[in-house]
Amino acid sequence: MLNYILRRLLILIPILIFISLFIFVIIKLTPGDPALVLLGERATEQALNQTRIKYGLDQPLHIQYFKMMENFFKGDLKSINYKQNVISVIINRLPATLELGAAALVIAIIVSIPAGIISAIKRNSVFDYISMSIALLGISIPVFYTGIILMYIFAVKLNWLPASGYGGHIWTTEGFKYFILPAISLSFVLMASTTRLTRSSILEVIQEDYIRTARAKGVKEKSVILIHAFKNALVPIVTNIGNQVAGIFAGAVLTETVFAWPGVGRLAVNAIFRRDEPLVFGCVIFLSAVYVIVNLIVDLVYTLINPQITYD
Amino acid sequence: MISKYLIVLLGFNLLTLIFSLSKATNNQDNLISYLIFALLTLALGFLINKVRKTNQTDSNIQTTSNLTWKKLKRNKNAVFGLIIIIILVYISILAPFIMPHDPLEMNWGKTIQKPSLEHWFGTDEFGRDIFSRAIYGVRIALGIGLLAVVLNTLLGTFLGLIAGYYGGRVDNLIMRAIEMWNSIPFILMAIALIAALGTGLLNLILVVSITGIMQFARVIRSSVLGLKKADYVLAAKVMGIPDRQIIIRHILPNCIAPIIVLATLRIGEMILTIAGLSFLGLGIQPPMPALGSMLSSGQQYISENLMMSIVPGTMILLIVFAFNLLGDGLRDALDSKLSN
Amino acid sequence: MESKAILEVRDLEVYFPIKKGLLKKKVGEVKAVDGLSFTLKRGETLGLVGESGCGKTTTGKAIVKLIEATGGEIYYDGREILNMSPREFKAIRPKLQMIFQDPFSSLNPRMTVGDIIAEPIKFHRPQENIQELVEHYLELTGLKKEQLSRYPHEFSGGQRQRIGIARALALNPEVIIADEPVSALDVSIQAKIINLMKRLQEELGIAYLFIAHDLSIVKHISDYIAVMYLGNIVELSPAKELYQNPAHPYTKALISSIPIPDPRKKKDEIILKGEIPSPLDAPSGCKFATRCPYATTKCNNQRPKMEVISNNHQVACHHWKKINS
Amino acid sequence: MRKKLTLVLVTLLALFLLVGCSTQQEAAVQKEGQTSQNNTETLKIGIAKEPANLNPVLISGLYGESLAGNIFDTLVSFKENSAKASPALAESWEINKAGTEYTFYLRKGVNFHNGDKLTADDVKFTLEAIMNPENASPSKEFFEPVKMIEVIDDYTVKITLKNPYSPFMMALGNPTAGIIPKKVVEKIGMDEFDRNPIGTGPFKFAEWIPDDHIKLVKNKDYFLAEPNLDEVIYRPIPKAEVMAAEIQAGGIDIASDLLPQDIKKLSQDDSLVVKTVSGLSLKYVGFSAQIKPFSDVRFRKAVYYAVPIDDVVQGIFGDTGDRAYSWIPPSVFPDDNEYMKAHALKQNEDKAKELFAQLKAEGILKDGFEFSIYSPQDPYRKKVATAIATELKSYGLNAKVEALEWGTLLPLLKKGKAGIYIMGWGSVPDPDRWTYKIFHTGSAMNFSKYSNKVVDQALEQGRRLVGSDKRGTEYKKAMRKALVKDYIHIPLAFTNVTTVMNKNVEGFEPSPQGYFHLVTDKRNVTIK
Repeated sequence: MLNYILRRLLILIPILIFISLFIFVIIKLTPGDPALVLLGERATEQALNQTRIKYGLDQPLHIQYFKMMENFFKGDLKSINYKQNVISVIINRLPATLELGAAALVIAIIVSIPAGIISAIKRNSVFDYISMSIALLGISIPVFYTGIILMYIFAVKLNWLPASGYGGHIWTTEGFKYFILPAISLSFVLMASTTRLTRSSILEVIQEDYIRTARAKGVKEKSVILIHAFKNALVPIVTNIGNQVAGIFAGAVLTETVFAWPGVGRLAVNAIFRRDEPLVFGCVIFLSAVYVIVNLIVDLVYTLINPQITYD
Repeated sequence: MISKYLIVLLGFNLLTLIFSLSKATNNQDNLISYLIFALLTLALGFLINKVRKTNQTDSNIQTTSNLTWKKLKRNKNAVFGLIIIIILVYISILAPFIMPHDPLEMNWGKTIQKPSLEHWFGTDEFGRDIFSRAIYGVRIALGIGLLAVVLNTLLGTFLGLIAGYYGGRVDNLIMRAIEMWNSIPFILMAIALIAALGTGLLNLILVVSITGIMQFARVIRSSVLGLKKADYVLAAKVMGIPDRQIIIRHILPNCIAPIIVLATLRIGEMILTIAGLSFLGLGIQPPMPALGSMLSSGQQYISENLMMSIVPGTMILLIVFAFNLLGDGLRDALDSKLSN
Repeated sequence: MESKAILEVRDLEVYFPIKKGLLKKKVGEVKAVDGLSFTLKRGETLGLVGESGCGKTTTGKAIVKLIEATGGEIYYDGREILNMSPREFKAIRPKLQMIFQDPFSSLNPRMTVGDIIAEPIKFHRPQENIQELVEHYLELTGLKKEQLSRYPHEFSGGQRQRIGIARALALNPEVIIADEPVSALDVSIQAKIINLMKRLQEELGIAYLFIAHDLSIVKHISDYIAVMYLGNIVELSPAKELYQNPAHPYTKALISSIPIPDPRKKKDEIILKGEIPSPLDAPSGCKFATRCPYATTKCNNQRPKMEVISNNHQVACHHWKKINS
Repeated sequence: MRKKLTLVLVTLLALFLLVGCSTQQEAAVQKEGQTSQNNTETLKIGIAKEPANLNPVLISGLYGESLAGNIFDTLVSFKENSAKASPALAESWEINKAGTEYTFYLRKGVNFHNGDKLTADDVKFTLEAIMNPENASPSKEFFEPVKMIEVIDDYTVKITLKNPYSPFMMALGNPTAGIIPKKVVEKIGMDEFDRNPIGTGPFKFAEWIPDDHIKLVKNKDYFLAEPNLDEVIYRPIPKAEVMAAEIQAGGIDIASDLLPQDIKKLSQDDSLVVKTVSGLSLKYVGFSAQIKPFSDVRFRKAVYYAVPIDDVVQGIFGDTGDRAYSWIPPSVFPDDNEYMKAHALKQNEDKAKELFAQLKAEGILKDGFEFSIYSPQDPYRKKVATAIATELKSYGLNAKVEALEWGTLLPLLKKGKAGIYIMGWGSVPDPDRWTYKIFHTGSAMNFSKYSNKVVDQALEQGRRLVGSDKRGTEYKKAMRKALVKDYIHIPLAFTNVTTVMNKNVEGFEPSPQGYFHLVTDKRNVTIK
């Protein structure tokens, strides 16, 4: 087990090196001049050159890459735009995104797992039909569209919730209000697939022998579903949630833009637009690392719910 | 069984062909539509012929594809999705013939109008007809979606086949690359790539088509891993059939099922990704009518004319929804585990 | 009449490494086939018998190079094939064919019978009339040419096995490795397939390496029989001799377990105690020692060598003389 | 099983610790914000884009300048009257007759936010920092004519110019010339100062959470008056429709950069007040003077004829902009709009067709020639580009729109690679600032790469002349040549500055440059 975790973390190193090279190439392929974006349209050629020299943009590419890598790992890669350490810029923004993602995840789980279970039990019923349709509609609407509509209804028309922005951590009362709309609109992405997966894996498990045995033994229907079926259906559901982490990040990029949310997704997009090369570099590497680690955790959670899986 | 539906479609095609013949040569766009439509009609005729033949010979024996079709037909959702897709495909091919207005024609005196007899869904901020733009938008969305999916499928399947079949170092290399690819949030990747390559239509197709490869390759690889241990693959090896041929003749045809399912589900995702990029201003560039850009500019007029956002929004929803329905149905039909 | 050896296997070894730990270090190996030797003569059949897991299928696959052998030599028609370059081996490939155990998975479900049989011909004999040849082999194996355009799932197990045989024959092989070709079939059909194989052997002069997990099936088709236990041959003998005078205690046990159709005959079945040990930790001495009723300390410490009992009859047992006296 | 559980828990814990570290940092900031929340007057301003810097020396862009205007003070002020300088940090000043020597007498008793006294040293330091090429200041160019800065005594500073330079006072009054504390900057460095600015202005910098908000708190000791507001929060809201939703929902008190349709809608809301001033900014269509066929004046005229500019401007800018005919806004000297309007081209399909046909016949405009109309990602300019591209398509021209983000667009423009582009300009009310950088050969903002001797000479002359009538003639000459002879640009609209604010915001007026002036000698914004 420990070996497994270590190996997974070791694999992270070549992956990150590859990613860093890859993103570096993309950054350098991107037309545009970080110095120009920083100084603005009125900048003179002399000022531009000065800035380029300051950020080492005048050096050969391979030296720029190694410099970037070196500084990144030393922890003093500085964002051109924020003039701060890239890592601290990202870490400062991370809670907003992680909390948003977690809130969306929780909403999705709270809604979709019961919905999926009921759909599975009452297969082909009206409830099943409706919840499946809603689930499918959920992933068929662009996430930014749901965001605007929610904002329009709940903030502008009803004036119940703040329209946009970040009001502090989710566990503060003030902050919580700000979380509701973006988290709901982001949770749509997850809800659909989780509901459908819960339904189909419960259905699959129900048909297996040990469930039949349990039923035949006279175990109550409720406990059949909850204890036996659900426990065994959990593995694919957890896998799916793990896979959705990428989806959350992607959705977050759009949701954060709609709700003027100070998260990592928007930071990364703005960094790309502003040609803040070190920050783009840092964001991508950081997000990738988070993704890999979250997936590692998901894999470990498997072992808890399914003792048959071991990683030795 | 299938031929009954096909004959109805063929009849429809023939009638429309005759009807639209006069309009066919107006411009390049119409001509392309007309040619595709004529090809479609030919293909339908050919299909009817083939279906009839097979139905005559073995009526009692069920081939796999026949069985799949039957299961699919029993799935009401999938049939519903399929019908929507067929209608959308027809709409997009016939777009130049059925649009009431030129989707690009501006009218400064009639901006942001509510629905009327002349403009069924009203007009947008340039006085352009929303209905015509939506129809044309569906055409572009489907065109791009299909093209990107084909590219995506080819690349993903190729990588998956190679990784799964050769295993070892090749597999390791490809899977690591996929893992790496996978760990970069794809929308960021798309944004970075579009920023690097520029916002052309071709670039857009390229970028969205490479963003979904990993999922594809992974699934194909795992089914290849199973298939390559099948005795008929071993038999082919013993017979000295070259690897390339084994992959093409024995492995590929047997993982068509997951490929079809994945590809169907991908189309929806791609259209959503393109819409998302349009929202950030990186999608299809104006003046070409694109659903995503229509939607995101419609949002600016949400209180003036709801139609500006509802129409493209609904169209996106319809396309994605239909493909998801069909994809789900196909998965159920092709997956033996849930078949009964 | 001494016919020439078409296939000779010498000290064949197939080891699978076991990898473990952080860096996937090799910590041991599974000795699936551990020094195996036999000779197959032109037009004859060698039955290779053993319990499942003893390495007989691995042996078969190693001979057709589906699995890479870690040691030993294999001679086809006097030429060593294990160290041959892929290009050289290409010419020999068609001569060494295989029939698989499961007739359901050995045929590509998406190809018609005609295509399945035509495929090897297209690659190896492209200049010939493919259609004609396909029909020829189909009829040779007792199928009708009307069935050419059908798919495998429309056939029964026996018919499918015939298709598999036809496909192998299409390359004009000299040797066919038959990997338990009938064990997945009904008893009534088993005989038919075996008879077909016998007939084909007579007509075409093919040599079979007939792999089976019990002695009853190979009895009628084999000229020689080799009994395998945990990666080694423990006894090798002409078929009749083996049934009449089994020398190895394992062979004796196998023979005694054959159901006897005649109830009047007395039956003294030897029942083996214990299970076949895992090849991961095979006993260091005689591999059969853990289950052998005659085992001594010598058996536990020293591996027995093949000893010649009589003409063509060999056995690997320290105590064969004592047991059979 | 138990072993596994602990391992999983340990991994989870490690991850949370990682996040936790950062959370703590935030929590500290949060606390500080919360304590001052009760009974405080907080003004929330929505801005479309987050400023890139807050250090006057490095600032570029409207919002950076706007914020800096409230943190820093300049020697002279144009805050209330955008054409005439009024005293700020300098109580009075003298200019010699040749217009080359400026002497400023500083106000006494002005303190920086950290308590340090403002002296002539700080002024000298600031201006020299702008001129120092190492700092790569975007506003360096405005101080190019400076020859020497002398500190006469603690409160007197003398600036000598190489030659007369009429817009020099404007340069000193711009927020980009806000005076920074020498001691502090020398200690922490330019870059660090950018994130921790210290000025003399009415508000102190408090915190900056990127992409979320920038918070300023009041400077009780501000030399003009104690600000009524306790806190000002600037919130970047990138989408105009979200900005409109926010002002309605009450998330912000002042909204800027709204779309015309939203302004119309919001003006019907009783709880909101809409205020408009005619602004000092222009949107225009530019053509390349280097790339064929755009370099041919007939092509530019043909486009002018082909597009119904009046309709486009009315349709897209609505009430937020007026049709422009010249580059220099009517409120800025010299007003030549009558002449320019009379010579502007009106839509004329026949003439457009004729010109296009001519160009085609001569092979200058090739068949199937495909070109892009470049525009930034702002809704107005993107729409203009779309409208022009659509119109040109109906003439059989293969035009498409490329709405790019700044990062891609700017280098393109700088290199003169954009054939047609839609851009904007906004500046102080001085004709030089409106023309020189755009039309003079080789200037930084000359995206058209336009070069004309007559225009160059007129612009150079305009800089040197101080007498106002003569100066006006030069600028008129330059503009007439460039715009209604060469048609190098099509001016589209002078856009107004419209702000929508909550009814209980009192004393706030939008400034023509789009700045948010909260405390000046004439106003002190408050919330009822």
